Amino acid sequence: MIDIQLLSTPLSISACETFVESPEAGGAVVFIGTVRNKTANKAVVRLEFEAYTPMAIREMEKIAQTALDKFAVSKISIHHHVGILNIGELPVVIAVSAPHRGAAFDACEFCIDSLKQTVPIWKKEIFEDGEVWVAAHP
Amino acid sequence: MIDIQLLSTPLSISACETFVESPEAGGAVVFIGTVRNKTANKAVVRLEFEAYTPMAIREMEKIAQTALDKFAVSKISIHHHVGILNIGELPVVIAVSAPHRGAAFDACEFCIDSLKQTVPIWKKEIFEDGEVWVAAHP
Amino acid sequence: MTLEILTFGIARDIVGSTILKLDITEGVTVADLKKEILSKYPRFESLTSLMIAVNTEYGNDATIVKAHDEIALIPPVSGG
Amino acid sequence: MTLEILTFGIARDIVGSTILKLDITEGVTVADLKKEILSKYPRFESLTSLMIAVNTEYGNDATIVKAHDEIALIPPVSGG
Repeated sequence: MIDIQLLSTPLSISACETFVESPEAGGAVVFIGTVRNKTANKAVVRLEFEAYTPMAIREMEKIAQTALDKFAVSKISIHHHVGILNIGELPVVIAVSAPHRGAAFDACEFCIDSLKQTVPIWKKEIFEDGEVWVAAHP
Repeated sequence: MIDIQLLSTPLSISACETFVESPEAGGAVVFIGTVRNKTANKAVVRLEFEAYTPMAIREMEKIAQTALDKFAVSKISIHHHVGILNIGELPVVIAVSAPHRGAAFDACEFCIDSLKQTVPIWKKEIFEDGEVWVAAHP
Repeated sequence: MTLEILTFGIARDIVGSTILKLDITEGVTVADLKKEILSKYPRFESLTSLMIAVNTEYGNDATIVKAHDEIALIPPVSGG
Repeated sequence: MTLEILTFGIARDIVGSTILKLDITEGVTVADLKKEILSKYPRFESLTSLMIAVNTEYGNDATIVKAHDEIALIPPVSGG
């Protein structure tokens, strides 16, 4: 079972955790992305996330489905934020439950690694003296 | 920074998550153990956890300290329950934050794997027709 | 035919608009489209990558672009 | 001297008490203690493992047990 959401409201960690609860699960692994206060020692003021919404949702669904096929996991919840975020706020939360914990760790890491590679979401870092689209240039 | 607790009250996932929050962390990984409804296809009614308290706390502190030394992580919170637990309730919650997510995944998995190997806590599974100390016999 | 290509992130900054209108001949491929865009906007050459999505799926070089397809320029993604 | 050894989990069930009192001579090692306990309670042989903690640390075979040490029997752990 899969729960994918692209939200402009603050993410709820417990919403993801609650979705993956299951009597057959022995555990859940949760990844909580947070906005760091600096990149390469430069102070970050805030971040702005934008998404190509229908494709972003579709790509996140594909990732979750691939994880379900590849690992022995029960449920997956992926919530991603769009819009402005300040230091310490949450761009992404991923929760995965499984009968055995090893699969939950592997699947959760697979989901966040894949999300960063394929999901059409873009992050702009705003500094005191400028801004940059992350990862745009080599 | 380390937060170790052995509690007879219900565990709070968000207490662990809040402890590991840090402006320098790019993410946190949380492991949530839950009581499964069966073991080897036998229905579990409830679990009872007991601990050798001072040593259990000491061993959990050692594990967290080893994880801090071994992985590039920022903060670690380990909360373990003692007493009776029903299906779906939480025996253990472990949260680890890190500047980079790979270290948080590795350290969190290291902590739960080590905890299950060395921390003097014992779990009794109660079935309809009997009970068993988990892992006591080969 | 005229394609209305969606732009996001740095691609929108380079094009200067949320939609890039492009006159192309029927039956061009994603590779043709990319070539056309790169020649019109050489700044795309400086990016780490540039993908083209066709109907919300990543297109490959051989994918044929049709008149009513939803086309989008996908610069390097950075979610999470 | 008389040791008062703490018992937990299945070790408490085998001993039948939360404290196992054992008369030993000063200067015995953890290995000696384990041998003594196994001979008194052969059911411990059936366990996956049996460790002895000395002052809340796992003792090894050579660890010397002194009169006021806090000693505990640690059957296979199963936390988490």
